[in-house]
Formats: sequence, C-alpha cells, structure tokens
Amino acid sequence: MINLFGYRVSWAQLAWFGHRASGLGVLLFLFLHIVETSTVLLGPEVYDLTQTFYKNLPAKIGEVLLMAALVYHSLNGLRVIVMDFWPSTTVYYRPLTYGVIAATVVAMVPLGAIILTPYLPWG
Amino acid sequence: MTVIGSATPRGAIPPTRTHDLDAVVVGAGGAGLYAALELKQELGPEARIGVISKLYPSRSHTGAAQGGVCAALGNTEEDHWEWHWFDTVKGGDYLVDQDAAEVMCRDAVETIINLEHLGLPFDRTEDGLINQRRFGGHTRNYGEGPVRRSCFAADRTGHAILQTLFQQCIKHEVVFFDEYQVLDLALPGGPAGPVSGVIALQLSTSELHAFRARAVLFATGGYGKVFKVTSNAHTLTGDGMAIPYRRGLPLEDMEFFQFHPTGMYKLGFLLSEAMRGEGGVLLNDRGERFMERYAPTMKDLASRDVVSRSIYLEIAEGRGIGGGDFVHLDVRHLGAEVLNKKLPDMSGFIRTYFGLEPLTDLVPIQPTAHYAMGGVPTDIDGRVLADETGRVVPGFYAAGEVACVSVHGANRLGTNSLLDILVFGRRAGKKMAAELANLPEPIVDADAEASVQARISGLLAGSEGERPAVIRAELQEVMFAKCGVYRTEELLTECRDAVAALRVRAQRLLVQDKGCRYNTDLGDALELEYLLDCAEATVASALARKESRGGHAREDFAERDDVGWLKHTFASRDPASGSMSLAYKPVTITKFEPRARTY
Amino acid sequence: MDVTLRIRRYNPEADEAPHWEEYTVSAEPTDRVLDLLHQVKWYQDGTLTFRRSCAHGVCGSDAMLINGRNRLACEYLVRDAGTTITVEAIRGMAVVKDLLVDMEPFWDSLKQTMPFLVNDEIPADGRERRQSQADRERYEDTSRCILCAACTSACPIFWSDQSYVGPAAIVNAHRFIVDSRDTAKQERLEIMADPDGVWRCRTTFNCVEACPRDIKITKAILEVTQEIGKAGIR
Amino acid sequence: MTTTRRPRVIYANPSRAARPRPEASGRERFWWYFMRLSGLALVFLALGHMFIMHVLVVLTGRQIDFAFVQSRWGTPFWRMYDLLLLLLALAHGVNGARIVIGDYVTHRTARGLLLAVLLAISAIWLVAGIAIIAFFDPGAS
Ligand SMILES: Cc1cc2nc3c(=O)[nH]c(=O)nc-3n(C[C@H](O)[C@H](O)[C@H](O)COP(=O)(O)OP(=O)(O)OC[C@H]3O[C@@H](n4cnc5c(N)ncnc54)[C@H](O)[C@@H]3O)c2cc1C
Ligand code: HEM
Ligand code: SF4
Ligand code: F3S
Ligand code: FES
Repeated sequence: MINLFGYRVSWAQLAWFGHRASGLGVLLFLFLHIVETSTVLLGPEVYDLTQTFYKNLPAKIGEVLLMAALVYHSLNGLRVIVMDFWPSTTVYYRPLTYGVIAATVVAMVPLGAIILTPYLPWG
Repeated sequence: MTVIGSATPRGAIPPTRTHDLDAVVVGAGGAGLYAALELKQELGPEARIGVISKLYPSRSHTGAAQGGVCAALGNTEEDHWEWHWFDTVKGGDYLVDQDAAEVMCRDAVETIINLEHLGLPFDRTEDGLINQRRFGGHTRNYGEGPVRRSCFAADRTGHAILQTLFQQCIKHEVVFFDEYQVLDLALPGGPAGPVSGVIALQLSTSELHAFRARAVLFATGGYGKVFKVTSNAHTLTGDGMAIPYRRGLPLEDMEFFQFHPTGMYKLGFLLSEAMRGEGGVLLNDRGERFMERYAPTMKDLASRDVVSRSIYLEIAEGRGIGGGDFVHLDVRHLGAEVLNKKLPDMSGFIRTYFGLEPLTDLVPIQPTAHYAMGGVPTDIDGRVLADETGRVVPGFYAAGEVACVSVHGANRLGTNSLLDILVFGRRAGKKMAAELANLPEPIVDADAEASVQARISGLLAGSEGERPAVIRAELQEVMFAKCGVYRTEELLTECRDAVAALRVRAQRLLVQDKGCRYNTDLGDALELEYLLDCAEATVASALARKESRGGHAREDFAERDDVGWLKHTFASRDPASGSMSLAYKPVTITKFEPRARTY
Repeated sequence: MDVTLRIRRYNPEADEAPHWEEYTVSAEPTDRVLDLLHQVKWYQDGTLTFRRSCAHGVCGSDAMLINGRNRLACEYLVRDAGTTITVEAIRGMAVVKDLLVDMEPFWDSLKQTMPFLVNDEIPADGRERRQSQADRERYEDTSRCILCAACTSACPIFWSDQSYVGPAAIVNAHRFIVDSRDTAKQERLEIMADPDGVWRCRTTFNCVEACPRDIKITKAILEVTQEIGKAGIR
Repeated sequence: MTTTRRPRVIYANPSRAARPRPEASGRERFWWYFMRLSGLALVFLALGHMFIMHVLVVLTGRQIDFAFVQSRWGTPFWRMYDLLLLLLALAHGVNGARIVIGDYVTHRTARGLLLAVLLAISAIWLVAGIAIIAFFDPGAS
C-alpha cells in the first residue's frame, strides 16, 4: 500500500485514521450545528435565513461528506465494538475492514444521490 | 584500507568505573540466569548479584534450542534416571565422567520440576502432567528401545527456558549489566587464583568497568563461530573460554565438537532431528538413501556423529548434489499434516530461507557445527579446575556450554545440553553461595585493567591493517574444511599452521570505527582474537588425539582406542612464552565399563 | 546481482543530523537483509552499527524499519525485498547510533507488567503443578514473544506518545494473566488498567502486521481488557 | 568527516529499577466502555437523525425551516430524542477529542491547557444546546 510518513500504511491503519478524522469532523460540525440551531430561538425569520445557507450545491456536498463521515464512523465504530467484545473476531480484521469501507461506499451512492440530485445543475 | 569515522583516534579511554558486588555472573543464557537466581534465593534479597552480558538476556542463544530437555520423569511411560545415565555415558562414547553424569541425570528430575514451579510453559499430557517425547539416543532399560524422556514446550523449549529464568531473575531483582562485554578476569595472584572479579567494556559508552566480587561465574556459551557453517549465533565466539586460556588456564576436550547432520545448506541453521524422527530421509546425488549403507539398522536415525560422517563421505566421493558439498533431506512423503502441525517451525525455515516447499521439494542440507563438548574444565559444582590434577581456582566457576564437566564426553546426546546448563548452572550458583563467605576479599588487579586498556587503545590506534571480517572468514573456512567432521594428521597440521599464521596477521587489525558509542567494529576485532584462541586449542588437542571417538573422527586413526586415549585433554598456553602444552586426565568410570558403541 | 541499500545513518558523536547513505552490495536472492548489512559493515564501512545475534528470527535483536515496515533483518530476503532496500531504525525509540535504538524504556515497560509467574504454593507431593491442555493452550500464542519490539515501535499511538505501555508489554502481561497457575492476576489487571495501559490501544493492527512471530497481539490486548472488565477494577 | 564529539557519558542505573508501579484507573475504564455503549446508542440516534433530516425530508418533499422545527419539537418524544442525541454525541465526541489530544500532545502543561480549553468550550456548548432544546417555544411564531 501507500507509504505515508515513511511507514507503509495498511488498510487497518487507514481505517483507524479515518475513524479518528471522521469523528473529529463530525464533532466540529456538531459545534457548528448547535450555533446554527440556536437561531431558532430568535424567531422564524432568522432561522429560515440561516437554513438558506444550506440550500446550494457546495453546502450539499458538505452535507454528503458529513453523511459519509458519520456512516463510515458508525460502521467502523461497530467493527471496533464487535472486536472489543469478541476478541476472537480480530483474526478477521482485514475482511472486516474491507467490508466497512465497501459498505460505506455502497451506502453513500443512493444517499448521496438523494441529497445531491435536486441541486445538480442538470438535476 | 581507509579509516572511516573521525580522523583522529580517540585519545584515552574514559576512566574505569568500579562496582563492588557479592558475586558476578558472566553470561545471561540458561546457565548464567539459573545460577544468578539460585544465588539470590540462597543469599536473600540483600545480596548484590550482578549478571553481566554482552547481549540482552533474552537474546542469548539458549533461546534457539528447539527439541527439548530430558529428565526421567516417567510421566508417559516407565523411566529411571539410571537409564538416562547409561544413555549419556554411552552417547558420549565413554569419555563421560560418570560421577558427573550421575549427578546430572539424578538432579534432572528435580530441576525440571523446579522449572515448572518457576512458570515454564511445558506442554502437558492429558492428565495435566509435563508431556514427554522421544529423542535420539534416549533408551529404555539400558538400550532396549526408545523412551519418552524429553520434556518440551512445543518446538521452542530453549526459548521457554530462557524466558522463564529471565522473568524470575527480574522478580528476584538480580542486577543486570546488559550490553557489557567481559574482556578479562581479575586474577591478581596469577592463574592459580583467587579470582576477584572481571573487567568489562560497556558497549554503549566504550567505558571500562571493573567488577569486584569474591566469586565469578562464566556462563558465556559456545564458540561455534570458528566454523564456516554453524547453527550458532554470531555472538558465540568463545569469549569465556579464551579469557581464562589467555591467562594460562587449561581448556578441556576441545577436540570434541559436535556436527549436526542436518544444517540448512550454507546457512547452517538447524533442521531438528525431529524431521528425520518423523520419517525424513537423506538422499545423495543419485537419489540413493545412502544411510542404509552406513548404518543398516538405525539408518537415518543413527547418532549425530555417525550421520554427519556418512554425509561427509558421500560428498568426498563425489555423490554430493551436483558433485557439490551438500545432500538432500527428503520430507516430501510426510504430508502436509505432519509438516505443518508437528514441524511448523522447520517447515517455516525451509519456506522462508530457501523459498522451497518441503511438500514438493528436496531440502539441501549439510552438517553444521553445533555444539562444543569441551570447554573450561570444572568439577560437579562448577568450580574451575586449574590443571589436570583437579586443583580448583578459588572464586572461579563456570557452567553451561562454556564449561566441560564432562557430562557429554566425546559426543552430546540431543536434549542433554539444556539439561547440562540447568543442572550445573544451578549447582554452581548453590556452591558459590555456600563458599562466598570463605573466599578472600577481592582486590584490584591493576595489571589486568591496564592491559585491557592497552589492548583496546592498540586496536583503535591502528590506521591500517586487515579487517577482522577478512581474517575471520579465512579462519572459519579453514577450520570447517580441515578440523571439521573428518580429520587427518595432514589436514590438522595444515590447519594448525594456518591458524598460527592468522594469529600473526590478527596482530594488525584495522578497526574503522573510532567512536565510543556501541563500537561493534571494535567488538568484532576482540571477538576474532577469542575465536583464534579457541581454534588454537581445538586444533592442538585434535592433532594430538590419535583415535576416533564421538565427535572427533580421524581418518588415519579410525578406531576408538580405550587403552591409549580413554582420557581428557587439557590444553593450555603459557602466557609468558606463548607455547602450547597438552596434559591428560583420566576419565572417571564408576559404573559402566566402556563397550563398543552400536545403535 | 547488485542491490542498493539505502541506510539511514546517524552517529550522534560525529553527525549533526541523521542522513541517508547508499551502498551497493552484490547479493543472492536468498540472502537476508542482515547479510547485506554485514557485507557493508565487514567490508565497506565498519562504522555501520546494528544489533543482531541468532540470524534466524529467534532472538529478537534486529527489528528494523525495512522498506517501510518493521521486520527482522534476518527474516527478510532479497528475493522479497527487491534490489533497492531502505533500512532505518525502528520508530518511537531514541536512535543511539545508526540502526540501534535505546531499548531501556522498552524493558522498563515490560518490567512494569510483573513479567513473571507468581505462585508460592508448591504441590504437596513435590511434583509439577497440574495444568490441563486447554489451560495451557490459552497462553500458547503470547508465550511465543521474542521481545523484539517490532510491534510496539509500529504502533501509531506509541509513535506519538511513548508513555503508552505498548503492545509488547501487554502481550507479556497476557501470558501470565491467562495462565491458570498464576496467583497475581488481580494485581496484573490493575497495572494493565493504568491510563497508559490497554485503554490506549486503538485497534490499529500495525503491531499484528509487524510481529515476526505472527502473534495475535490485538486479540491478546482485548482479552486483557475483557478480563479487566470482568474483574471489576475501579 | 567531522570531528569526534564526546558523547554525554551516561551513568544509567544498570539495575533499571522500575518506574513507580502503574495504577489502575477506573476512570479510563469507564470512558472506554462509555465510548462503546454511547457509540451503539448513537448508531440509532445520530444516524437516525441524519436520515430523517437529510434523506426522509427530501423524499417526502418537505423543507427544514422554522415550521418544521415547530412541528418536530412540538412532541416531547422528539425533544427527548434530540436532547439525548445532543448529550451523548457531545460526551462521546468530546471524550474522543480528549483521547486524540492525549495521543498527540505529550507535553504535560500543553496537554493540560488544551484539555482545559476543550472542556470549557464543551461546557458552554452543552449549556447552549440544552438551552435551545429546553427554551424553544413551539407556540411562538
Ligand atoms: C540451533 C540450536 C538448537 C539447539 N537445540 C538444543 C536442544 O533441543 N536441546 C538441548 O539440550 N540443547 C540444544 N542446543 C544446545 C543448547 O541450546 C546450548 O548449548 C545452550 O543453550 C548453551 O547455554 P549457555 O547458558 O551455556 O549459553 P548461551 O545461552 O549461549 O548464553 C551465552 C551468554 O553469554 C553472554 N556472553 C558471551 N560472551 C560474553 C562476554 N564476553 N561478556 C559478557 N557476556 C558474554 C551472552 O550474552 C549470553 O547471554 C541447541 C543449540 C543450537 C545452536
Ligand atoms: C454513529 C454512531 C457512532 C459510533 C458507533 C461510534 C463509535 C465509536 C467508537 C467505538 C469509538 C472508539 C474508537 C476507539 O477506541 O478506537 C469512537 C471514537 C470517537 N468518536 Fe464515535 N461513534 C459514533 C458517533 C460519533 C459522533 C456523532 C461523533 C462526533 C460528535 C463521534 C466522535 C468520535 C471521536 C472524536 C472519537 C475518538 C476517535 C479516536 O480516538 O481515534 N462519534 N466512536
Ligand atoms: S509480540 Fe511479536 S512483535 Fe511484539 S515483541 Fe513479541 S515477538 Fe516482537
Ligand atoms: S498497533 Fe497499537 S493501537 Fe493497538 S492494535 Fe496494535 S497496539
Ligand atoms: S538476529 Fe536474532 S532475530 Fe534476527
């Protein structure tokens, strides 16, 4: 596999790094989300205005990324949990890792399509 | 050759540091660690017991042993330590000191049980007892048939022993001086003793340290690296034999070196006897199972010395593979089940290092230098003997492969070496503890310290000369070819002269690394000197012994000669004149009269 | 054939900083990387420094970062390594000289785990303690460790924070925790429950991929975690 | 080559007397289990939330606007759902961030400082989040 930072990166290591990055990313969004949702206390006008910021293609791409991050994080989190509570499953860490990555991709195809289609120039 | 590193050699060596300890153990293999543990247990937690080792303890070569360690536990079938005693004496071609072998075989049972108590992960029987298996040369009822006597932890018994003893030493707070190479003994009163410590080089800083103690144990392992093809580690350079030898103390039975028949071609790593035990056979270039000719009954499972000699003869007569210097081990017919389940490590070695598949390919093998039967002479309590009369050197002990008790005589039985290091390592520890109070207060050996300093400065100062590796390679080549499996007067004389010439050349060595940190280049040079000393003693002893016995096979004297040669060789060198002398000590025979050795 | 060795050299006595050096050696496909290092050391540059002893993967001396991964130099053949081979010291440990690192912290971590059997009771008949084959099997895998440090120095958590006790130490704690003869299980579990103990493993599996003995390290770590859970350490 | 630099002479205690014995930590054990259990809950809460808000909404042809929030937070069930999601996601995520900081920031004071900042920010956001859910008045327009 690729050789990053001078150490060959295995899929499992990549999976861990992805878990970490997606977790932090989602957390960051969570902070933003709370700020943005707080406008709901300021009445419909302000809130509806903030919501329009989300209704364009770049924002929707961000939304898909967020979705992907969360889907991946939760699937991989489930993999970690399974191994944690049934250590003998660690023997299958490679297929499990491939499975998580593949499942994320597969899940994101329809989900991405649903979110993006209305905003695509040709959509 | 150029000098790499700093332009100017380092001026002076940093000042000598002194450590006062109660007892010093040199070497952290099975023998050294068991002795240290025993010392701690006997003397209590207050005792200052230091283990000095040039390797981290867990790197010691004891960890490479595969097969097992024998003791007549009788866990799976009837067995008695007397039977084991007989097998040991017979296996050693009657050169075994029978009182020593008696002690070893009797103590074996208790020692193995003790190791279990210390935590050793032995394989178990259905009933939860220590499991045992068969091994070459171990028989029931004085030779009637094979017996299950070898206790084992899968195929890494040595590893389990080393780990367990290291762990217990940690538990008992033995002080470890890791990566310190001992360079000399403190013998302020001359070779007669008493020994009052050692002088060692701290590898990480190149500082010299003086360790003062009333008792010193050498447990530094073998010297297989004098031979080109060997199962031994790079670090087995006979330091512990050469150091007393340089001081004029004798080395016993150095001509007896065991060549294991199935070393991996060129690499020398061992392919365990178990491969043949499971049904593997040896084939020559014509595809003949040649062992049928040399040992009609036992065939491929004849004793190690016999099989090694047969392989050598095939090669000498041009029936090596492609006329070369190796033959084939055929294990193809054993099937995947046996190879992967019973011999996983061996199969792994073949796959990793040869890229061959043992199920479909023939495995190239050649005899490999494996084990030194000889060494520093000791009594049954590990006390080093100053000469053939049995006078001991006060305060000096030796145990393990470095020592010659002699329990292996002319040929060691499989699994008896691990037993030797355990039983005698432990006994030496006990004896040291018992004698400590009566040994004289250690005093400084300023001469020794100065001479070590001079030696190192000399090696570092030179800016031209030969690289140690060049001389070492020549030494290994000549020793393997001329003092190897088969020997003759002519070969040995040539070998002696070649070694002498190499010794002269080695007086001008080029050490390219002039630094202080982990100067392993300097280490190579020092170890080469030790190898040359061991080679000298080996060749001189072999040249003198005009008979064939066990590991010492002379083409020109093919028979064993009990009238003339039922005796131990003591080789020594006068430090002043540099001349070699040989003396002889009778073999102790208590129960088993020498008989012809047939299997 | 000729093989190019790229070795990361560093001698704090002489060099300001680590640097790469290239050596060309002739080699057979069946040569080990260790053989090539020896060729350089013995015949080209005597200052090259590394540890080694057994040369066949049983002593654990020569874990190195070769071609981007931790391996034993004596177990990696030119056949598999190719004709350009990069070699550097393992990560996360101070480089003392060239390929040789300071192992003391590694041994310290090991020693903290009480790596020895604790059981003062000896059977009344003076014989061995009994242990069923099934109980023996439980620590078979972890008792195979050769303390080479390839795992610990491959762990991304250890790279960034060396106070993590590391997979090797946990493997060796596991060997005793699941040994039916041991009587200090509770104490060991308490040690392993240290904030720098098992909790820090992020199941990265670099350790497993690096281990020359193919020990199921992550499984062992998680088994220790489970034992801590069962023992109810607070 | 350059001149020889004298190495710092290291007189390390060769006995390597062990560092102080590590101590059990119920705290880390708690957080280890918490990450796993909260993770399990979040699979339903967070993924469910994302699914409803970003997928179902589109599929049912609705919009996220004030009215939508009004109708949702009009039922105690969704309020409780979102409150639980907020609490768990924050705790889970912030503890995760704490672990990450612990891994990469090894300098003691720097680590302490960063963790304090993280905690402070998280506390403020936590209070804010609870306030939003608690004080939102679905009757207002
Ligand atoms: C591949 C192989 C397989 C074997 N299999 C078996 C088997 O199945 N059964 C069996 O009974 N025997 C077997 N043997 C033989 C047996 O393993 C050895 O004879 C035995 O382990 C030697 O132990 P030791 O304690 O004497 O020395 P070692 O374990 O060799 O230890 C030597 C110690 O001395 C230290 N040392 C050396 N020189 C110095 C110095 N100058 N200063 C400081 N320290 C120094 C080293 O660091 C090391 O710690 C086998 C041997 C080999 C090579
Ligand atoms: C959706 C379901 C989720 C599951 C199943 C889940 C599971 C997990 C698990 C098991 C871990 C521990 C990983 C480890 O110890 O290696 C973890 C870590 C983490 N999670 Fe989640 N999580 C989920 C949602 C979230 C959310 C919503 C956030 C953000 C707010 C988040 C942020 C994090 C962070 C930052 C870490 C630390 C990463 C690390 O230590 O490398 N997670 N998650
Ligand atoms: S677990 Fe494997 S990699 Fe780690 S120290 Fe032991 S043998 Fe080496
Ligand atoms: S690489 Fe490190 S994170 Fe865990 S699985 Fe191995 S210890
Ligand atoms: S030299 Fe012993 S493991 Fe490589």
